[in-house]
Amino acid sequence: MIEPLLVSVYIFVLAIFVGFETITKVPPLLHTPLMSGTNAISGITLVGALISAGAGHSSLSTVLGLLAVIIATINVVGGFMVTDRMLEMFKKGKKKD
Amino acid sequence: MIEPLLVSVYIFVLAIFVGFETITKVPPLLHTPLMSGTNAISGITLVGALISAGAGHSSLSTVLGLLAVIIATINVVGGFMVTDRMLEMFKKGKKKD
Amino acid sequence: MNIIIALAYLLSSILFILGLKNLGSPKTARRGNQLAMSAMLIAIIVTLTKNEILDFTYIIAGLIIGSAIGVIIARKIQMTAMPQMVALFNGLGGGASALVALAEYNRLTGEPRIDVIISMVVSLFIGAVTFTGSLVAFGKLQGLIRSAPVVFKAQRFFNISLFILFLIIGIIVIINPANSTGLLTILAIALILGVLFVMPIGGADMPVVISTLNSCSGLAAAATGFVLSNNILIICGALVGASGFILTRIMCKAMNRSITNIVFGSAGTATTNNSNNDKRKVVSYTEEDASIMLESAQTVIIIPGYGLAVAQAQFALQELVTILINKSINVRYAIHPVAGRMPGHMNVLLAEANVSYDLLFDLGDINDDFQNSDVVLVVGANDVVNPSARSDKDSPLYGMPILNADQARSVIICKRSLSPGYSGADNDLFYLDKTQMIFGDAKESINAIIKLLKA
Amino acid sequence: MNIIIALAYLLSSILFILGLKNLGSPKTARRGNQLAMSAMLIAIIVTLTKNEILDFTYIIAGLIIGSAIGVIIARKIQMTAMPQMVALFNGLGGGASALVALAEYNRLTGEPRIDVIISMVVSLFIGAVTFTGSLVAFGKLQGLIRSAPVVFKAQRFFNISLFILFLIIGIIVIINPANSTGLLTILAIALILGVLFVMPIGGADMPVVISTLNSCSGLAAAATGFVLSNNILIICGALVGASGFILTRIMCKAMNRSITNIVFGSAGTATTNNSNNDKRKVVSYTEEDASIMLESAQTVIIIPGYGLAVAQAQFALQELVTILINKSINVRYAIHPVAGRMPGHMNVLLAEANVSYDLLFDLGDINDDFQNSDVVLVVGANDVVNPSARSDKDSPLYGMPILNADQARSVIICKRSLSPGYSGADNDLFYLDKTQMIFGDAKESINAIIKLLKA
Amino acid sequence: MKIGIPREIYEGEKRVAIVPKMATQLLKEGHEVFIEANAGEGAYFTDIEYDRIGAIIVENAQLLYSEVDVIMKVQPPQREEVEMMRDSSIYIGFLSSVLDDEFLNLINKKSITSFAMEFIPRISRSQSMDALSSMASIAGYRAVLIAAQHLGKFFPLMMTAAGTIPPAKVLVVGAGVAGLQSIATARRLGARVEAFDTRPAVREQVESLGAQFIEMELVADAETATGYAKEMTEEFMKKEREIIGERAAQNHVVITTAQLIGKKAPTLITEEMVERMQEGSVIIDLAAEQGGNCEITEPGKNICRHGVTICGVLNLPSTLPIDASAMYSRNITQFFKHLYNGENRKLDFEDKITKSSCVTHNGEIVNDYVRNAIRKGANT
Amino acid sequence: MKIGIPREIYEGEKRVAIVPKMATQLLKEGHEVFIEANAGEGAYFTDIEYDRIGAIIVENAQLLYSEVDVIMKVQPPQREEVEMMRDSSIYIGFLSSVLDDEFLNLINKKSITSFAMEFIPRISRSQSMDALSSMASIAGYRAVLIAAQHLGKFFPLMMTAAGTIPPAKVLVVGAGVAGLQSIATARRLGARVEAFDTRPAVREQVESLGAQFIEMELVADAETATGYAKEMTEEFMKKEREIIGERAAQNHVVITTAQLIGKKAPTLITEEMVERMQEGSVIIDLAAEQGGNCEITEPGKNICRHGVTICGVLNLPSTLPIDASAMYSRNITQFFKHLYNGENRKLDFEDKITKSSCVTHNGEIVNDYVRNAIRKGANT
Ligand SMILES: NC(=O)c1ccc[n+]([C@@H]2O[C@H](COP(=O)([O-])OP(=O)(O)OC[C@H]3O[C@@H](n4cnc5c(N)ncnc54)[C@H](OP(=O)(O)O)[C@@H]3O)[C@@H](O)[C@H]2O)c1
Ligand SMILES: NC(=O)c1ccc[n+]([C@@H]2O[C@H](COP(=O)([O-])OP(=O)(O)OC[C@H]3O[C@@H](n4cnc5c(N)ncnc54)[C@H](OP(=O)(O)O)[C@@H]3O)[C@@H](O)[C@H]2O)c1
Ligand SMILES: NC(=O)c1ccc[n+]([C@@H]2O[C@H](COP(=O)([O-])OP(=O)(O)OC[C@H]3O[C@@H](n4cnc5c(N)ncnc54)[C@H](O)[C@@H]3O)[C@@H](O)[C@H]2O)c1
Ligand SMILES: NC(=O)c1ccc[n+]([C@@H]2O[C@H](COP(=O)([O-])OP(=O)(O)OC[C@H]3O[C@@H](n4cnc5c(N)ncnc54)[C@H](O)[C@@H]3O)[C@@H](O)[C@H]2O)c1
Repeated sequence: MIEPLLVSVYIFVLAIFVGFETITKVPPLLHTPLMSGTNAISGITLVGALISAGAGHSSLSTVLGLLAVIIATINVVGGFMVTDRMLEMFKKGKKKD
Repeated sequence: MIEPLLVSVYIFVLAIFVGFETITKVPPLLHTPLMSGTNAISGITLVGALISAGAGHSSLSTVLGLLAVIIATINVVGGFMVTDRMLEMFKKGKKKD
Repeated sequence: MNIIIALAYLLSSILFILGLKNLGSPKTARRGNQLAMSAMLIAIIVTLTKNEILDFTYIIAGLIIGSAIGVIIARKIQMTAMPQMVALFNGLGGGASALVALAEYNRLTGEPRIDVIISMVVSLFIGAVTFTGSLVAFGKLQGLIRSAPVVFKAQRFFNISLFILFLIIGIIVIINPANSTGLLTILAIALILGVLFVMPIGGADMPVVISTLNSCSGLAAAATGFVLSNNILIICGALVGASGFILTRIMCKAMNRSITNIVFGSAGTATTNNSNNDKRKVVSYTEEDASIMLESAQTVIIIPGYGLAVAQAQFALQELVTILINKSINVRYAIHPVAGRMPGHMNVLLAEANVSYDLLFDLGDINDDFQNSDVVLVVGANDVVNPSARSDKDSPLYGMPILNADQARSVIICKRSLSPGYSGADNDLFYLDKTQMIFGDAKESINAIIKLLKA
Repeated sequence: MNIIIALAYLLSSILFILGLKNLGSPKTARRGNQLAMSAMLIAIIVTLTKNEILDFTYIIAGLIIGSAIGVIIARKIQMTAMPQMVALFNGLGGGASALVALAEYNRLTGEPRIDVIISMVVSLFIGAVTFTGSLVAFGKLQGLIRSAPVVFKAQRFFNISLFILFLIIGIIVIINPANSTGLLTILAIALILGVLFVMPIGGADMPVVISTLNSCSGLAAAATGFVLSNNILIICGALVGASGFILTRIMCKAMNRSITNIVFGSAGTATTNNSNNDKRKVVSYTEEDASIMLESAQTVIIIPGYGLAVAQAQFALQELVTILINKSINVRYAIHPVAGRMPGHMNVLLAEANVSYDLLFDLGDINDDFQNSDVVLVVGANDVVNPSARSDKDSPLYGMPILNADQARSVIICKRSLSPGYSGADNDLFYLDKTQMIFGDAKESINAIIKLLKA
Repeated sequence: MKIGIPREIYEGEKRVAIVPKMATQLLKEGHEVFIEANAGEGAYFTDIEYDRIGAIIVENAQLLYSEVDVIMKVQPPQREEVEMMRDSSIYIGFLSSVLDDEFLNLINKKSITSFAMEFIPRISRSQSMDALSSMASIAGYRAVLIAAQHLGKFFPLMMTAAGTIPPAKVLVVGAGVAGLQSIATARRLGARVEAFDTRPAVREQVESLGAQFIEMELVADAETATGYAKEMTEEFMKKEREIIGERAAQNHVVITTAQLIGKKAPTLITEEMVERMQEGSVIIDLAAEQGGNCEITEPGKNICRHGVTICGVLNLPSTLPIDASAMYSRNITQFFKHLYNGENRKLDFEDKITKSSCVTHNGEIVNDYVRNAIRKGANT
Repeated sequence: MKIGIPREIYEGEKRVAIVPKMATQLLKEGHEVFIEANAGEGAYFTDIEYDRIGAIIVENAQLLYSEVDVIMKVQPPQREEVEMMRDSSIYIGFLSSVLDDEFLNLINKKSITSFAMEFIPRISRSQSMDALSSMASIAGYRAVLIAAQHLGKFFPLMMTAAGTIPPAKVLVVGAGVAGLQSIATARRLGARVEAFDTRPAVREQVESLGAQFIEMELVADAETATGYAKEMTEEFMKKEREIIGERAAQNHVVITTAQLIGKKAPTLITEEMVERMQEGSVIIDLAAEQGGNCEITEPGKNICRHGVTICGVLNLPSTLPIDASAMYSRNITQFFKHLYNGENRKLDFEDKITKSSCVTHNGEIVNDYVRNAIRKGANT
């Protein structure tokens, strides 16, 4: 029963490589937006939270899951929106005319 | 019984991304060595050939496997060596002194 | 059905990767963010259709409450408060991972797989550290906590001890998954460690800390993925973990500091009183910032000085100007009458570089235009832009007319250090908020900017 | 045991990725190749220890024979024959994939999984196409087959029909895996298609074809991986498939052609007699080649001409020279007495760019040094390096002393086109094998080279 | 105030103290400007131009002097000019070369308030009044043109079908304002330039213009507080001459600008050194006015010795009259504005610039430097 | 052969036909070189130098002429010089300006083989012999220096504490070899330069030197096969003068170089146009020798009209004697080597260069162009 773990490890390693390679040279002005954007992406844990919250096992799990859903959603929604706001401002500065 | 396939697909897609990202800007002088090197890498099919040849089922399979092992080995061994020769020459041109 | 879900997850993963890629370049960043958004949407919808989910009540409630709060915060927040917002969100992400780990632990039945239990412990630990760490960072940036490093004696030793404690208990829990006290202890240790980790770090280094924590929250998500055997969590988590790591490194390089220096710089050395006092602060920027500033400007004024001659940077400078002009930016040179060391020094230099005379303006002709210009690029000039000449009767420069660089929207100054010019007078311009100092030989700096603009 | 194998495979995959990455940059290419080698070694050893393997006789025999042949070929082959070697090896790789697919098919028992059967068909087809395609490419390059495009009427139509036939039979086989005739038909179709695919393509385009086939052989390996559910095959295959694709695109761009143009350019259009005749051939190189040439040179001589003045490239050129000098390359300017359009034209220009006089040499002083110089960079000069001045009595230039650029080991020429200079005489220098033409405005070309050298 | 611009009577002087553009400025400030007829002629400024902008053309000097409160001039006033000045009037212009006992008595008798342009201190805010710098800058530029005119060679390197002509080599001794400008101009023309100065700070400046600095052990405190060079020891001078002699023999053009404020210029080139130079070489001695840096310089003459042309150039700024007038007149205008800028146009002797530059006021010598020099002169 | 270098007797001529370096080359080829005493003096080449390399110093011209086979000169020979030449000797040097019936008869009587440097065709392989180009190049350089000397303004832009001095504006009319060199030199000195020429090919060349080309409808076939400019129609000239007049009024310096081979120079600047120019402007008329491009040019004199200085400069190359001699002597040496390069040093009249440049040979006019011109002259 070790197989699934190994597969996960493969996927993990490959994804790490993809992550390393995609971000190479980021100008400092983009640091904050990029951080904010990846932060929103890491809100993917929401998917986990949904599964937990929806599993409907013990009530404790459900409550924990609910809490997790709420804060993960804040992370995702807020994160993406804030990132977009920053980038929008950036765009404007660029093409004022 | 579809799961393993899906996992393979995941791995395939991620590896494709890694492949896309790793090679970005190659100077023309490196084109041939790079081609030769990746060609040697694609000789990984040797691993498959080994499994086929070693499976010891029907004799036809074994013969086919043996053939596969031979030509895959040529590909791998020859490919890596030729690449190395090319790259070595290139290095020399660089530091003649 | 399962295939479709798996394929949808795969699609979502691909979109996440593309989104992340696009986020890294100024021109595509916004599209990248939108790609990531749709990826997230797909992932959520797919998850909701999954047959693992039995009860939607809490989910819907959670989603609505969370979205509402998220939208409100995102709308209300001031642009200047962005960094603390990112810190806050990041903390929530980490917290969510920790909570999911707890919930899943609670759901455990029978003898769980060892990899699941390991993942759970990791997820819980990293998530919790990220949670309190980010909250402290938020507090520091928001001014709720003293921004200066807070350090107590032997803190480093204490931190390490705590970490070892975590390892021990972790192993115990892994061996005996039923040991829920152990798990809660781990939670407690993680929460404390998060606080201790960030408290000693000064406000100025917070961005790096947040980036590190961001990378951590990615890893926590990946760990959660291991717990749930969910590929998309693993992929996204790994992506964020890796890219966050790279970003941290990039940021450290931009600040010219190493990550260990930041994290362990003051921790455990309570004796040193890290001088983050309110002295005049100079922000050292990189050529990348300068290139972006210049590229997004409409009017740029260039002020050359003696340093341009010393660096013999006139050719590079003119190349830069040509590039900017080709991007239809309005670029002019402002020549101060006594810039350099002899009358007409700048003219000789710029003539060498074949600068068209039409681009040169003298003090009288251009001084009123500074207030309407987006960027002033000062290259090796100092005295001629020193505002103390206007008001400070004790300055050796007092009474000399100067170029009003300080009136521009932003100022980029290329010089090697903070040392004064010919007159020996210190220059307030360097310390303005809108000033970006780029330290280094002018020629090298300009060449670096050119390279970036051409990329 | 299985874990160890899986982890070893993982390690091997990581090494392959790192190897590939390093292969892409001149400085690390050799290390990259070595990394890939060790990755391969690990993969092979791991496979051999796998309990799937029951009988080692054939394996050992195969490995020994294969290695022997590989070593001999790799040792004996001449450097100039490299491209056809790569083609040959590539064909073997494809062939191996096809053989494995056949062997596995033969080994099939019971009702096979549909994905296995699909993978098998794909692997067989791609492998076989790669096999014959590569062999034809080899033949063309080696001169065994006419290098000129071989085309017959309606070939494109025929190819498409064959492909559709393959799809139909493929579906039949997938539905009824026991249909071995179908599989063999697919094999036959694939072998024919490989030949037909490459025959119409001219010798000059072979590198692109080989690269495409290389990418295909990667995909074939990946398909084999699907057949065997073997992750390392999938990963490596995908890596090679993707990077081969990128490389193909890069090569097409370098040759200024599109891949469709190459593949379908002449196929099916038997009427056009693609003019790959033996007329004098000019090879257009890129700034990347030039930058590598320059970087690996020890002595560089620069010959400026009137085009330098027209392009106003003197500043860029001097920047380039400075960069090269900083890399401790011996760089000099050779100034022809009548370069430009007035006496001393080059001197005025180079003085503008502040070129030190010590770098300037006149014809008499430098003409004997060309034969000992690695690279001559000709920037916008033409008549002054035209060898016809030496020997061709009919040339308007006959009798004028010229700079012996043609005696250098290699020549890089930056100009916009093949058009002649002031005298109107055609220049044989452009057509030499050692000459690299870089077409475009001199300033832009030089700037591009600078950018690459700085990167 | 009533400002008067007489025509310069000094021989060969073509400059004018106020050009029409600056006259306009003065008029705007509420002054009246009187100008002697044809005063701008040498610099191609016609009376018509002055008239057009509202200056008053005065037929002759006598009339002008009797009319105005302030006299602005380029060259120091000659005796007859001082005599024409009104009592208690103000003089602004160059002055130091005529400052002797007799002259001072003369102007003090008339209670003339006099300002010497030379004495404006070299501080940051006075740079726009610094006529020494602006005129030195012209001299440096002109020196190179004169050298190029006398040298039978190209300045730039020329690689032509008729052979390669190596660039002229130029040695600049003394890299002050004039020297630096010479370096810049010679470099513009394509010459190889090397330079020497006693002040160590100059090295970087010379190099920033693309010239070579000649190595020699320099003297750390070669500079006075005001930026001028100090006099060197005889031992140092000997060593310096050795090095210069050696370099001069390698160069085609030597431009010397070494000056010591208020002293005879140091002798840097002896006849023996001239003899060692190449035939056809040229020496431009910008210090000719102060006796010359070359031993055999004859101020105001071009002589040829040992195949070397030695130009003892005088008053170079006057050979570029249009721009020299423009610059000088801007300097003097700024200076005047600074002096009389208060509400009631009163002098502020607290101010460093006013204090340093004023020579006489209310019938007395107010300048410490001049007073000391006169006293010393009286003692010996 | 015995090669003789007389001292130039033309007034003001400072060049010498062969400098020591080239004499060495000739000696190496097995020739003997005779040189009149002090022949190199004007260009600072001493007899000692010639002596050292093995040339023979001859006391006076009479002796020299009687001794040698080949005479190499710069200026065309004057009557007394021809008379001194030996029968059947060879003359190489400039010639065209003295080529009239009388002169030709004189040298033909003596059967002198004469070569005119001016007639060397402008083909690629003759570029090293092209003295017109090398001397024009010197003239172009010199013209700018003279302009800078006469202009009362800086050439470069100067932004100084004493105000911003705008750069001088220079207009170059005729962008042949001399014109291009003027453009380059003026640009080196920092002036703003614009230029005009009738040949369309010149536009790119002017721009390649960083100057502006003045727009005007150009004439496609303004060029002869040999690269010289053709004469224009009167209508075109009128339009050209209009444009030049307008531009000249905007510029401080005008340098004219327009020449038509073998004809009087075209009049491009009329007195009325001079009047419209700014006071203090300078015109350098390089075509003064051919009558001048400016109507009021007085060849050999600097005159001042309407506030404009007009320099009718003559023989500029002689004002840069060192380099001019070096270049000319390289040209003539290459030419001589080309003429007499065979085994037995015989002329090859099949060769284009020999054929075009030879004027008389064996007592006859062998040059088509000269023959036609003489015949035409005889007809009218
Ligand atoms: N124009 C004249 O006629 C004249 C004559 C004499 C004096 N002055 C005086 O000179 C001053 C001129 O002002 P300014 O602003 O031109 O010069 P400045 O005030 O002297 O400042 C020049 C600056 O350039 C920087 N620098 C030097 N080398 C450099 C390099 N390689 N790369 C980058 N930066 C370099 C120096 O800072 P770092 O060391 O930190 O790099 C220095 O602060 C005025 O005070 C003026 O009064 C002028
Ligand atoms: N020096 C003199 O005194 C003088 C005077 C008159 C004539 N000439 C004659 O001029 C010729 C000089 O030889 P040369 O080799 O210097 O020049 P050239 O033979 O005229 O060749 C110049 C080359 O530069 C290229 N070019 C033009 N613009 C360019 C740009 N923007 N970027 C890149 N390349 C550019 C042109 O090719 P593309 O169009 O393909 O780009 C052209 O072939 C000789 O034949 C000489 O006899 C010299
Ligand atoms: N306000 C200001 O900031 C300001 C304005 C103008 C000039 N200055 C400074 O004042 C300095 C002097 O300027 P100047 O041109 O009026 O000086 P100057 O005319 O008095 O002297 C010319 C040069 O000769 C040099 N010299 C003297 N004796 C020498 C010797 N024996 N050998 C070699 N060189 C010798 C001096 O060092 C000086 O550089 C300048 O370098 C400049 O930096 C400052
Ligand atoms: N062998 C060679 O390749 C070679 C050598 C030297 C010169 N050339 C060519 O020959 C050309 C002529 O050279 P040059 O300097 O001896 O010419 P030049 O001295 O005969 O004339 C000078 C210039 O005046 C111009 N001109 C004539 N009439 C004019 C008018 N009405 N208005 C304006 N301009 C007028 C001419 O076009 C020419 O450019 C040069 O441009 C050069 O390209 C070629």
